[in-house]
Amino acid sequence: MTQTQPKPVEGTGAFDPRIVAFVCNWCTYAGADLAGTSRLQYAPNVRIIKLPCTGRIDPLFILKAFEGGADAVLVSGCHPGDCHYTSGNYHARRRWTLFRGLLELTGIGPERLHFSWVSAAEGQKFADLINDVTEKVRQAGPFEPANPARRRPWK
Amino acid sequence: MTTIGYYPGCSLHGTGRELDMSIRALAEVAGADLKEIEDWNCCGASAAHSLNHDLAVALPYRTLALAEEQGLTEVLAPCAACFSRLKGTAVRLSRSPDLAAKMQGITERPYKGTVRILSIIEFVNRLLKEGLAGKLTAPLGGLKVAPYYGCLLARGKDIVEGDDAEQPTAMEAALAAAGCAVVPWNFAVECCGGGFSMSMTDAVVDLSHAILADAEEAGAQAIVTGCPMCHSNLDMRQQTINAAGLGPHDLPIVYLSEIMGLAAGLEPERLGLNRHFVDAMRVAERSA
Amino acid sequence: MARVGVFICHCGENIGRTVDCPAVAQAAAQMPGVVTGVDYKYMCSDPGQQMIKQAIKDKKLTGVVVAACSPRMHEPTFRRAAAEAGLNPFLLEMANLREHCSWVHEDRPQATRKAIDLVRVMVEKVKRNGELHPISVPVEPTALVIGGGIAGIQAALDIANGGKKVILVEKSPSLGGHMARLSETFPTLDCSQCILTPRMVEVAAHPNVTLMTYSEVTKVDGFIGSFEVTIRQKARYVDPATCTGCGACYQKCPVKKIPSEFDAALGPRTAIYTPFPQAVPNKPVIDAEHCLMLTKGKCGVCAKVCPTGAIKYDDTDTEVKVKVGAIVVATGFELWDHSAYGEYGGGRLKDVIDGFQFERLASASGPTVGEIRRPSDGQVPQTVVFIQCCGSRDASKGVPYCSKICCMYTAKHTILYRHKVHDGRAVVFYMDVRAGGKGYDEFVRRAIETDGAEYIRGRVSRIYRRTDGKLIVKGADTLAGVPVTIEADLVVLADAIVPRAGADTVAQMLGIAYDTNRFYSEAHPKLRPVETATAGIFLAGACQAPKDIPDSVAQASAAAAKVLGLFSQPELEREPIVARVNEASCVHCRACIETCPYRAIEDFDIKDRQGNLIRTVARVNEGLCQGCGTCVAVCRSNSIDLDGFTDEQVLAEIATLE
Amino acid sequence: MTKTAQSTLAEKVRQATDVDVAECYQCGKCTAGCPMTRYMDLTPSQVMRLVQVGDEAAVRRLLGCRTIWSCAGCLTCTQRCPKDLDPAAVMDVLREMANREGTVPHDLKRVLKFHKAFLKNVEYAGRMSEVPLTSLYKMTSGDFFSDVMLAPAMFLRGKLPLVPRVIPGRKEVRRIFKACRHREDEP
Repeated sequence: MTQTQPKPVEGTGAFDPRIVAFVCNWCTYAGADLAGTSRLQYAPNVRIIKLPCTGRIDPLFILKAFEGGADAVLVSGCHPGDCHYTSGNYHARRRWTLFRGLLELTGIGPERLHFSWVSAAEGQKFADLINDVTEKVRQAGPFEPANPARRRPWK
Repeated sequence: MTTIGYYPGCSLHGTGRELDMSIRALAEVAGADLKEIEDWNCCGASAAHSLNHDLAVALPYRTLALAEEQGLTEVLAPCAACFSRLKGTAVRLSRSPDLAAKMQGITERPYKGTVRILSIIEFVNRLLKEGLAGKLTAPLGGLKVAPYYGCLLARGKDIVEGDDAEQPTAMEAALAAAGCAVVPWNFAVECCGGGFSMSMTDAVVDLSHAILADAEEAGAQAIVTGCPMCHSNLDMRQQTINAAGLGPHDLPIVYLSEIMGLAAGLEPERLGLNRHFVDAMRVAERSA
Repeated sequence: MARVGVFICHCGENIGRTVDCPAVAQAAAQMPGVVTGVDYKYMCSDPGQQMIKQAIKDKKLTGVVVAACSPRMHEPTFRRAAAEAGLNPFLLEMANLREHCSWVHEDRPQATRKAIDLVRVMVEKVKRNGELHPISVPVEPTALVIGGGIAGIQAALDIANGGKKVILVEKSPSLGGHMARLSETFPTLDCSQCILTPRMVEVAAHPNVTLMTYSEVTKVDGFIGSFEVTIRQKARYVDPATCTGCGACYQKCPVKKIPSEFDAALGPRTAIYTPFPQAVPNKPVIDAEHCLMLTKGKCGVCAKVCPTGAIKYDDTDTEVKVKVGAIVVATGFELWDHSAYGEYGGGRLKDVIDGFQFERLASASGPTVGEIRRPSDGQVPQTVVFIQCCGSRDASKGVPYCSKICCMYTAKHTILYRHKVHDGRAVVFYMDVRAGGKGYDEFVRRAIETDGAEYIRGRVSRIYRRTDGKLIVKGADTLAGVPVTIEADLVVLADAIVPRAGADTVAQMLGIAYDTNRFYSEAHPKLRPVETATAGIFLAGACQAPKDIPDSVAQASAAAAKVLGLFSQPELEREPIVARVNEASCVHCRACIETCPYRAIEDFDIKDRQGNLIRTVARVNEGLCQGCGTCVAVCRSNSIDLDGFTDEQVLAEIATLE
Repeated sequence: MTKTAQSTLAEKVRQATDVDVAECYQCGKCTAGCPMTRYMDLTPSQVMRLVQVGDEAAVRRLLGCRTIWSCAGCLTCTQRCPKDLDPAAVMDVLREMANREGTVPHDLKRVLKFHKAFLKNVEYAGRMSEVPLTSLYKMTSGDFFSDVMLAPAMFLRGKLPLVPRVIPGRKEVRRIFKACRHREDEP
């Protein structure tokens, strides 16, 4: 759909990255809410997908996001020790260390997969995070998979 | 033998002469090689940043650029004012590429930002670590001293590092090593009137009097300073203060480098102690 | 075939200002499976809800997306509405157009584009939602109250008087908290001890209250209705059962010079001690760090003089596990350490004291039995300078916020001082006087007009001690536009109110949020001020923000009311977000069983009619499962899924972003 | 969101110093700690306040005040500001403006003259030397007789070298002065 196609940012000629964020319901989603109630402005490039916990995130989701044409994926949940489910974010983290390496093989550089802890109290951190990731991805340019055939075009 | 760049600054050839003498002498005994920056220019002092903020940065910038060009990575600026201007400029340049570019335009000189500026206190502590400590053969026998930091050796965010701006202690280790007893006092970071020595003498007289009075109150036998401006206000102006009916004061004002020099057994004349307005030779007598 | 209705809320101007709501509604109407897309000014209002209910009935909707504020705000509201219209509430989802879009973006086209994406995500999800039915879990009708200050005492009493059991845990040897240390209280000047100690006795004696002093909560597991709490009781070295509190032990204890915590280090205490004479329980404990017997193995005087043989040098810490249905956190505050203010002497000047130290000097039970005498030489100070906002409203060295109570207690201090030292001078340096509260401003005016306190508007830049012992205070009078120097005999700093040391670790243990200043976060700043975002955990007192006594008591009673409400039914309904195992495909690799943080997945033997084991699979215990979904992500045979967040749903959400 | 300065003056100050006077809540700690207040007609906190106000009257009072010329640059205010503002830097900017506008109070011209004499000296020689500086200062300020007693004493102590210090690179230094002066005149 036209509304969702990547288009240059007004003013600049730079490309407008598309970032998919998988966030947990208890910390980062609430942190994003706080950024809202505090009226903190940040880049409109992120689309949040809410999950109960980062522990729920299946590596498949991330691959699908890239396959679907995301330029970057952000995974964000509770700080260590703060997990609403006591240990879900640990399981998540353990998986990432493994998964990151595998991604490299598929030609997805670390600059495209970001992890961060944002608590319910960290509205500012969330806003900064989104701006920071958006900027990094803008530097990195659009995501071109090693095997373009694997990537479906924007609808 | 470490090589350290040297920026005497204007006053060290005149009013601050004994600071220059004692620094050089001290470096020699400590086996440090001071290399004066060739063709260095005045830092602009308070005059420049009062009247023209570009000039206030451009003048130190040129000196920094020269030091870099002459391959110096560390530069000692014994004068507290020069130190504050040079380091302040270095800090601002490192923060703002725009400013750096602007200055490169004005001075037509490149500066990559590789020069680190040392204060007299940092310099002395450095020498102590690198062997001076072992050479302090003539300690000052418990001479009661009030370490005076004034403004520019205590304050200035990111300029003075690793010390508490309100209750500084950076001089204390060195003074103890030199066999001095540091007396606790209240005016260690009060202002002496600084650059107003000539233009607002009355202010300098008031402020310097208060500092001398508190040091005497605390039982100090001498005030130790690292700043030629403070020194001339407290030493040279002491008679003016007495003449104004304040005091009377009779308190030697000595440079940190002079104290260290004495403790290292150097003869007082070589350190310039005979050039003070208020007799400082009596301090020398304490060193055994 | 799905029939989804999409309802876009303008939230007055909040969303409409930056998001083109009609455009979003139109775009939504075009989305596959959507049969109606409308926008309205206030969806949460009664007409707004009616609009949704009507559409559910008329258009036979199978799913609803409300695009409005954060689901944390109004999801319950809209799901209730859906249910009333006969739609399973879990067939309604919310797209967050306010907090996540209109409030954080300025560019209208971009915000509108994002809003449409957010709606599409939820449309695709809701199409795949299944009907879910709330799970009811039993409620353990016992409350845990953490903290034995006035807030904790009040909450415990209210819950106990409501007929429910309470476990009240206090870290120190006695109840009472800070309030027990105060001399008199503003704005009525009634004696703090006189109003507090009866409450302390009442709560300790209450049949529904289990009091655990000298104890700390070390572990909290479980969830609303059934938390499992581990409490460590520190060794008292005195058997409370046999001790009669006669006090022979601490009268004879040879270690007498330990600075008393209760007297803010202005007075000494012994190694075996009760913090103060009115302590509850009034039974001493031994301070193991200082006791000669416990450190050097010689002394034993207290054991010799104890008439009941209650001294037990071999006592050890013990742990107890309890099950509670709700938790009230009342861990309170402490004073900011003003040694960060080098310009005020960096904590090295004996006669520069904090508010609590002045309270102890003014208190009849204090080290000077109520006479104002300065610590350095015991002289009665003729000039006392009070400095407000010490560390407060100071982002540079202290804390950025206003500590709220200092204006009032400083005014109280000046009055107490003037009542005790009639010819004394009380000078206050302030930036603003914040005396909002019943009778508060009158109280401050009284201090100035009747009791002659001198108020000077300006901060103090420096304090130093002259050799004659005078404290030179260099301040400013910004109203007169002049600097002011005062020669004082005593300076009282109104230090900022900060959360208890370790408040953050307690929060992590409880799984509740705290703000950048480490104060605990309420679930909603206006509408849910005593709940935390974690169900079943409530807040009372200064652990949530600086508060005076009336505010703390009010919040404590509010928290108690919430607890009693929760305990009013034997069971409570929980969101049915739980994992399910597809037993047909489960290969029993046990990966889920090992990862589940709640031990909610068990082995289950499938048997034939004769009871012969066919095979073993994993099975989820609905009651224990909290729905984190970790098991789903680790399942190697894709045999577990999470209701409400199934792989199908999430993948559909991702697909929309292409 | 982009902040809007309270006044044009405030905006100028922010551009030159990064100090946003809107952050000043007038606690007065700068005034309380300033060693020079007794030589000032406005307290440092009043200076900050007037920059906030920034209307014509405020600008007139600021550029004509004694305070900015009495600031010793000791940084006590800056060091202790609970809002991490930099009043000392604000004084610098205002001094620069006052100098440009020529609004220095008559009896304080000597402070200005000292600064100017100092810079003239440096512009000519690349370094400052006491003798030319003092003589130049005394000529321009007309304050001939102060300190005459000090001179011989200084000379005797070798603290008054009569030969002025001149550096090889003085031409370059002059060019730098010129470049900066040029910028100074920019609107």
